[in-house]
Amino acid sequence: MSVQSAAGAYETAMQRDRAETIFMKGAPGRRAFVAPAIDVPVRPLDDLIPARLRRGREPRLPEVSEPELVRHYVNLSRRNFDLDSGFYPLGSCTMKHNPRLHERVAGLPGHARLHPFQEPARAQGALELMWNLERALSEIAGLPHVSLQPSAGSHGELAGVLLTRAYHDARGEQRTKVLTPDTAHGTNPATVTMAGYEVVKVGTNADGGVDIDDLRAKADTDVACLMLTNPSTLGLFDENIAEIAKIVHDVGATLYYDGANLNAVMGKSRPGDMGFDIVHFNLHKTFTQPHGGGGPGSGPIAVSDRVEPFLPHPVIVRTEPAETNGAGSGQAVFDLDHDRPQSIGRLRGFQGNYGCFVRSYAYICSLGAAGLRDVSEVAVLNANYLLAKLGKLGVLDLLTPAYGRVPQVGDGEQQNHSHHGADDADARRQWGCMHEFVLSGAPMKRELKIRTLDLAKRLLDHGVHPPTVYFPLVVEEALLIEPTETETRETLDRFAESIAEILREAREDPEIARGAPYTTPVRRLDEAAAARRPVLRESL
Amino acid sequence: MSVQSAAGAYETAMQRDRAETIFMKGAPGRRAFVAPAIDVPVRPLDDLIPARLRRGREPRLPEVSEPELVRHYVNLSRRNFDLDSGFYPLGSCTMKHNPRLHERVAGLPGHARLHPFQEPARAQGALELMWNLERALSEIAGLPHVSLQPSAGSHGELAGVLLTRAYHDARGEQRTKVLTPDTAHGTNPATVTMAGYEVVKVGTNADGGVDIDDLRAKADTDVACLMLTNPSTLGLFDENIAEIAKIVHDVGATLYYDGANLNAVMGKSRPGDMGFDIVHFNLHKTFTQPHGGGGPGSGPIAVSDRVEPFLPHPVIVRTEPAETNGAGSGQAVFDLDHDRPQSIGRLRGFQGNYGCFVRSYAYICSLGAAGLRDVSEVAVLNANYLLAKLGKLGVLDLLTPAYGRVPQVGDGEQQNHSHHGADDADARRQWGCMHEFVLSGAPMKRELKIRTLDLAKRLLDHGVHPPTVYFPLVVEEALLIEPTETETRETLDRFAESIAEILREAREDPEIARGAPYTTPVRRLDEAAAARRPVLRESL
Amino acid sequence: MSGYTAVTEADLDAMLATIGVDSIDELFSSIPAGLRLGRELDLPDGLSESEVYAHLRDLAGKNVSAEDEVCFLGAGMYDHYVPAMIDMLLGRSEFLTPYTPYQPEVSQGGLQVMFEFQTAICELTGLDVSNASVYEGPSALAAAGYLAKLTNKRGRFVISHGVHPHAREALRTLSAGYGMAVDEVPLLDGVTDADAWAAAIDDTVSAVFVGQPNFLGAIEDVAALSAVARDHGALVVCSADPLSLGILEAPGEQGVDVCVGEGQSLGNRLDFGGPSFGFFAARSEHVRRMPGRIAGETVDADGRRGFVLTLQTREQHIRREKATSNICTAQALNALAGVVYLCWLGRRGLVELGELMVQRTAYARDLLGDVDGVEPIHSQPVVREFAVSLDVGGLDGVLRVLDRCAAEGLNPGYPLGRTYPEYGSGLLVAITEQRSRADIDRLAVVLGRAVAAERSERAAVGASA
Amino acid sequence: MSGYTAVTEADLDAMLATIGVDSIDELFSSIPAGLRLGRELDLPDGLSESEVYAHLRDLAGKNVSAEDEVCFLGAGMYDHYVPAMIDMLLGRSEFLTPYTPYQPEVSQGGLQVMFEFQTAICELTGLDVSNASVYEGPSALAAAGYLAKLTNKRGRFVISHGVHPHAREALRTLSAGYGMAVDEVPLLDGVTDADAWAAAIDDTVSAVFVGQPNFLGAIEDVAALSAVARDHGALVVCSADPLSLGILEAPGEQGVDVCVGEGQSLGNRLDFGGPSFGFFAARSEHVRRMPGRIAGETVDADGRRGFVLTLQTREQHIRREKATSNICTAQALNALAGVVYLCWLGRRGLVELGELMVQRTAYARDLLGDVDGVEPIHSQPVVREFAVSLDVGGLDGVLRVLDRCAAEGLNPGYPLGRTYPEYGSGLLVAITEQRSRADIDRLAVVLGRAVAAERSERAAVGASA
Ligand SMILES: Cc1ncc(COP(=O)(O)O)c(C=O)c1O
Ligand SMILES: Cc1ncc(COP(=O)(O)O)c(C=O)c1O
Repeated sequence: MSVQSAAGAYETAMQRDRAETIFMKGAPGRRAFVAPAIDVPVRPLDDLIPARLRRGREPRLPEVSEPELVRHYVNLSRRNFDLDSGFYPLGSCTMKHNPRLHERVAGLPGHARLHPFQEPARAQGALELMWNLERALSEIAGLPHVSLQPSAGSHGELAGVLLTRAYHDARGEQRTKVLTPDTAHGTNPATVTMAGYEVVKVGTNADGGVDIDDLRAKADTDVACLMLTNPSTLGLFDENIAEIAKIVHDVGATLYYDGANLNAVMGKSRPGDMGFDIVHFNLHKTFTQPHGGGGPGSGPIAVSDRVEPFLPHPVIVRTEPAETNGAGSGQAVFDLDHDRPQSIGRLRGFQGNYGCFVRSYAYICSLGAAGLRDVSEVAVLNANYLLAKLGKLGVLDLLTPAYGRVPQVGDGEQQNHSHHGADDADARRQWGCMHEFVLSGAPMKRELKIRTLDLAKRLLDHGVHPPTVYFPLVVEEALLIEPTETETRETLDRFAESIAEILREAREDPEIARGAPYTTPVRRLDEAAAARRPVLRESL
Repeated sequence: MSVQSAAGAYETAMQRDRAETIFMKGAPGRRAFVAPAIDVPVRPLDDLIPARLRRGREPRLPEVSEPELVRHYVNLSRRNFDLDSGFYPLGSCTMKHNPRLHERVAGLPGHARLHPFQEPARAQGALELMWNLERALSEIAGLPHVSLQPSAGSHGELAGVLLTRAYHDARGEQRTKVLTPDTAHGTNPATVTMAGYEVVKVGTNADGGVDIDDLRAKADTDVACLMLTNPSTLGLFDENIAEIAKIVHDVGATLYYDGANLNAVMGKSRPGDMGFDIVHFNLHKTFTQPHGGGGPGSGPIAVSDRVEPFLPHPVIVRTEPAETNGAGSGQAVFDLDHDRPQSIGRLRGFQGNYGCFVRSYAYICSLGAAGLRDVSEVAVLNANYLLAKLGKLGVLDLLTPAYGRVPQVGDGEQQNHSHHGADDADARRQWGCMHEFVLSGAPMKRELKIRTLDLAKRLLDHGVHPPTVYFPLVVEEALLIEPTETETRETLDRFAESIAEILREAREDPEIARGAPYTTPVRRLDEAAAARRPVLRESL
Repeated sequence: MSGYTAVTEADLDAMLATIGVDSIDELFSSIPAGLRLGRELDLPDGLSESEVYAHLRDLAGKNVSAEDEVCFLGAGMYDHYVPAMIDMLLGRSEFLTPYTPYQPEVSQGGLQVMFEFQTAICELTGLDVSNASVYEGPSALAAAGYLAKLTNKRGRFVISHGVHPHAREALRTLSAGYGMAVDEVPLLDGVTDADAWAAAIDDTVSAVFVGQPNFLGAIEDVAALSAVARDHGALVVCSADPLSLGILEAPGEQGVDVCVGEGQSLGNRLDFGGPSFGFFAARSEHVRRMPGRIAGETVDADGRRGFVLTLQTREQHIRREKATSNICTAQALNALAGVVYLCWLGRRGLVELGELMVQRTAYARDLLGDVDGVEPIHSQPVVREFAVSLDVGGLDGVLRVLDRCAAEGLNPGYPLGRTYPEYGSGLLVAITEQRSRADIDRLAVVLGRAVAAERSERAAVGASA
Repeated sequence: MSGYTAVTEADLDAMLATIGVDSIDELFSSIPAGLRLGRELDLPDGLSESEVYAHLRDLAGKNVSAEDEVCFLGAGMYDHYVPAMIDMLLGRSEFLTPYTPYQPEVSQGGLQVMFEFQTAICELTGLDVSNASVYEGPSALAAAGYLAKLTNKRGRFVISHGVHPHAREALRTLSAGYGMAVDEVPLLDGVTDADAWAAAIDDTVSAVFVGQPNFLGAIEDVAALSAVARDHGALVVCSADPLSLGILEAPGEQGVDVCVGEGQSLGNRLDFGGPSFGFFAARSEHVRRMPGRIAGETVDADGRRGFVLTLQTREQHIRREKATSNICTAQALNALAGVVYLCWLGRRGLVELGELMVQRTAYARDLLGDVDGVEPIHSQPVVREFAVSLDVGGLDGVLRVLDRCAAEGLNPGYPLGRTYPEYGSGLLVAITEQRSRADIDRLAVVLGRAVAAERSERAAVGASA
């Protein structure tokens, strides 16, 4: 019997449990919360708050006991796939292991119950931690100044573009355009618009890099900024970055580094050294803040001297022991500086997502300089190994690497290759990438009649999370695969074999993939229907 | 297609993942642990520990990275059924909700990182907590003195019988026998033997209580003790308890209360008032210490004055503010008293399972006097409701209640019944119980050709944990069902319907139950094979 | 090698051979030599887990948290008790470690949580639709401004001076890009000056913004304020304290178009300011301009109920430069804490907690009113927070009072002078269920003592001068 | 009603009606009137979660834990770092809340953990079989005694005075029931006196017991001690520190029949003494007399590998009065922490950690040796703990020294005089990976200062006398 008919005939336990929201459970009068006794003289509510300002109809929140509540959410949690259960090679998201140490230290009451308005004198530990984190990020980025305030990558982007605007304004220049490559992540152009600029797309060349001629053509004095990620969303390092920086700087624009792909180059190459003026970090990617099902994140920015005056406030300042006037026994003193006349202001409340800072700082402390370099080296090693493994399994004919062909012997660069250790011709690598790579499912779609989406859904039945699909847009039927450094070789092998197995299966019966998934808590969901008649809340 | 054949044809995702122990994973050189640097001058090991005392071959522990380790155990955890996921009416085990507050407070460093040999002066919080818990348990048991030392119920039993021995020894009496009813839990007779006594069984009468005549016949001056639980393991309160106590005390023996069923009578009736001399508590049952897959537990004991001198040491003593000679600003001072000449000594190291004390003390603080009474009232209500519900579904003809028939109108006791509110004859209850009840699967086995074991296994496919089966031994094909007070009426209804559904299904096709379970991570396991050729460790 | 990576010597050799290179460096050959960092990063060496723990514990020890002192600080984030169950759920790998539910079939847990969250927020605010969370409170208010701008293309915002100062500033910062004018309306006896409000609003106004309760703890007459704005076709945005909404009329019933707010007080820790979450609810006509993720109901291939991310044509990954917002990663885990907290309180608990705060706050307000040198700043009704003025000559005096109280293990509140120069001697005092009557009584004593000490010292200085 | 029960008024009425009674009281009618507690229990009223948290936090605050001071206490339980991952795993409902795996098909997680635990303990001890845990260390040793008694029916135990005092006492207490004589063999220069040992052992001895390292931290020549006992057909029981077994020869290689021990140092918290776990491993010939749960491998109906509780004919629920032990609920969760900890350390980590302890302990021992008024108690090799004597005139002096050190935030160790009168001035000092060289240097300074102060004070008193 085919998997499909079996699936139809047989529901797994989870599939049998139909989705019931917490609003459908419980009974009037049930409660988990027991209120502390009112220990003060009780006064009539009307005397305290006039009835007309008070609530008419109370919110219809659920009424459940604590055991009901716990069971509901524990069982709900099992309907998620997660990183602690299996491989999660979601490209551009850096789904690396989340050490539990970070949850422990972030949960220490001295961090977790610290009020954001606590006087700096009584929050010295927090400010010292933020200072240390800023210094570490500055060193990693190769840029002198850091603001931890942005809440996530795209928030950092917005900060970056607003900084660019402030920078040009200060110089009395009115610029109107921001350049983004057609490979850019959606947040880049979206950010540009929110910052009041016009988006101008720059093309991609045959090597997957920025099309220099196109860039030259479009780079004029109306251009405020070029937003780039390097390695790009194709997982390739743009070898022309120096030239690109020159072109951009020559027209007086800033160069913005989207740091989502920083996991490829830590300790290997620094955006600041490449010529970038502004960098955002995704602490929830490179620095392993758990992704939480879609946040929280944190998107600190690092900037060059010329951009520094405009940084969001407050800024953390450190007074050296010497200078401290008796404030603390030979200890440096930290403070928050709000007096920043040229600052773009605040992007949000308070000092940013401190809880994320604690985690990422702990991560940096654990790894140290060598450990961080190791991270990028192994991240790149794992990606290249997986790519090569897929090649060895003959998968790359149906899933062709986008760009990334490695120049072969003869075309300079690789002479050393001739001194190759295990020197068998076919061991010579054909394809290369940084920490992630893009495959195109176009041939698969043509020959096997299954789409990248079908492949992704069938992977779910193999117990792995699919890669990012249909991004970047420049690649047809794209699969963006990022294994990260924390996966074992065995896991990469299993994944490669799953892909090969699915393609083999599809050659025999494409319906299986088209009907996938079968073993998940629910089977393939109708997203079109959801958008057609939106049901966005439980009806009570 | 029948469930079974579908099951054969179609494996769930979990079933597809075959059991692989951690010893089969990883690779030489992998590690999760990073050792702190050796920060002292390193000396040759031979100078410190002669080679002949040192290890020849290092233990072959696994070599895995932290992500591998986390995934292994997170995935393993999903192969358990647990109380936070579903109904767990395991009779005699009191599987009540485990509040997470208890894990939080037990984890506070002031409790969790307190060394057991910390000087009492610097462990006042711990000793105060233990003192408060002792006082609360004393009040609940109705006996003046408490020792928290025993590690679990059976450890408490052993303490109790050894106390009995010490008591008789002190009075120069050599007694040789201990009485236990045939309904007793296995730990009772096992304990008696370990304490060097001979076990003498006492029969059960028609009402499920102790056979008084048999007791009289066997109660002589060779008898050191009678061990009893009340309500009994049949879930019935022995109405003759006063008379039983008299018989036992008249021959100079002690009366021991197995507290595993205390959840039925908290704030309603007290063992001390019933005439018991020694009581053990199962903090992991009545006082909701999580069961942990088989521990940890805690088995404090409460005793009468005449047994007190023999209690295990140390004993917690409290010095009132008045008496304290400047020790603490008007505060009572707590200490550990080891100077107990008549003590039976120690049962274990240190002061007992303090971590469990913290949890159970928090539970008592949360509920208070009224809350604890509520616990027993609802526990008994839920059990009786479930029993009645099963009756309404016509299940009790195939699964007959053991004992527990309620005297009907006319036989005194229940006159008030005639004033019954919704007074329809068939609403008159036939069966009664305390916090749990026993059903016999004998008729089901006869008529449907499925055993209690098959019913239990089929329940697994319904997503609930089966009740305790084949205990107590006096009931053929026994099912011991304890819903606890923390379950909702809806859950009890669903469970009753599952039972009815399984019986209906079995009438059509008993093979389904006999082949069950189908949806569990593994299907029915061959326990006989395991015992025949024991494989007790992974072979490396 | 850290314990987080797994490449052994043997692995490395095998992997390099499979790839067909001799060394890891070769894999980085596309980085021009000149741009390679020829050295190790200038950072300390790595540490073992126990050492890192010790270091971060020591840093934590240099902070005075609400665990260490009796804390009456509020001003936007509140020291409410976070039920232990929430830590357990947030700690579950299944909630903690996945990312945005791009693959709904294996993300039903997270998606249903979003759907439940949206339902709870709609109930709380009395509005039709909610998204699944935005970053936090102040940026949520700014996001509402962007929605208004997309809606009516007008060029001016009017905001009450009672709105949280961080939110007012975030609105200015984030609307600067698209060139908005932002006018503020002052307060009168603690609430938005109705006349100035009316005067400030005309048909050029894109949206108006009000805080409920406002920064001084005072309850605004939102219905009245909305009416004025609606007459001029401006959108009404209310930034509300979610825990006050068990007591206060639902914004949706008061003519509000968009209700946003800071979600921290709903089961989230203080965390020195984040991460928490912002909520964003609106009337249904605005749904296609809302920012952020939205979960919707649908069915699977076999007809089972399920949930997916929907209305994605609003979002950056589909619409790119035409998106209604650039937000991508939001605050899913914090929103989970929020919805679990609301379910934990439950329908009655939300009201009971509100009433407890109202009663204790009234008690505290009266008690402090009787303290020498402490004067009320306004007479408006409040829910959980109130403003007083200390007769200590301005912000510096207030800060010294805070130091004196800190020495006694108590934090009396937020020094208003930091953000409201006009209330230079102001102190904002917040009450939660964790501040018992005994704590409040102690507040009166300790604050009274500190104010007295400060005054006599200033008197002394004055005399000697 | 607490938040843990769910019976609403409506539920109650419906349930009583279904049952066919008018009131809950009726359900208790089988309790004779005279035995019903006619009043509420004399206990305080219930509290809300935040209030209970505050109360237990205040109690915790009255303790000085290893988080608060630099702690060199050992003597059976050690302040090792517990990796955060273990808290996460133990906190997972799937491990925390089920009971003993009576239904193996839905308990494969717990059963496989037991199987892995047994494997790890066998590797550690060098013995053939292990059970899945017993209560803790001292009672584990007593349980080994019971196994010996069942094995050879002899009537006498011989135990080294170097075995943990709690274990020696538990053996006496728990063997009193079955009437065992227990003889102790004294120490000579810190280890079991070989001649006295030989003299004490004859053919009436059921089992002998030795600690490795012993209570004074000294490494015993277990092989030599076993040989004597085996010659007389006595079982050899060794109580070992599991974390020392990365360095010390495996008991299984030294003629030991049963190796037991306290498992706390393997990933378990101090918890003021419990819960932790005891391990129990033996030669295969003893397997059918072992106490406690044992997991075994088998297959399911489709041939899949699986695990079950096995050899249950040993156990109380099957064999009742003929059981080899009465143990039922053991320490499954703590044993889980133990096996995860061992896997976290891994094959190399176990050895590295052992070497770190050996080196730091040697350093500390030398350093303290140079402190005035501090003398070594023995010269034996040690792994992680050593005994010194303080020239302060006995236990009271030592206790005052502890008080002085405590005032400086340091706990120098265990006052041996509490359990070894012959070492009235003794101090037992333990080192873990959490005690850095800096901590050890501080120990030398602080202890030195405290001893000096105590001596001068005694001198003064002496003089004035
Ligand atoms: C390339 C790239 N840029 C920017 C972002 C936006 O980051 P965030 O989701 O933290 O806002 C992402 C992450 O989704 C990304 O992959
Ligand atoms: C009736 C009865 N007595 C005694 C015990 C033994 O308690 P423990 O498992 O805590 O040793 C149990 C629990 O299994 C029990 O149900």
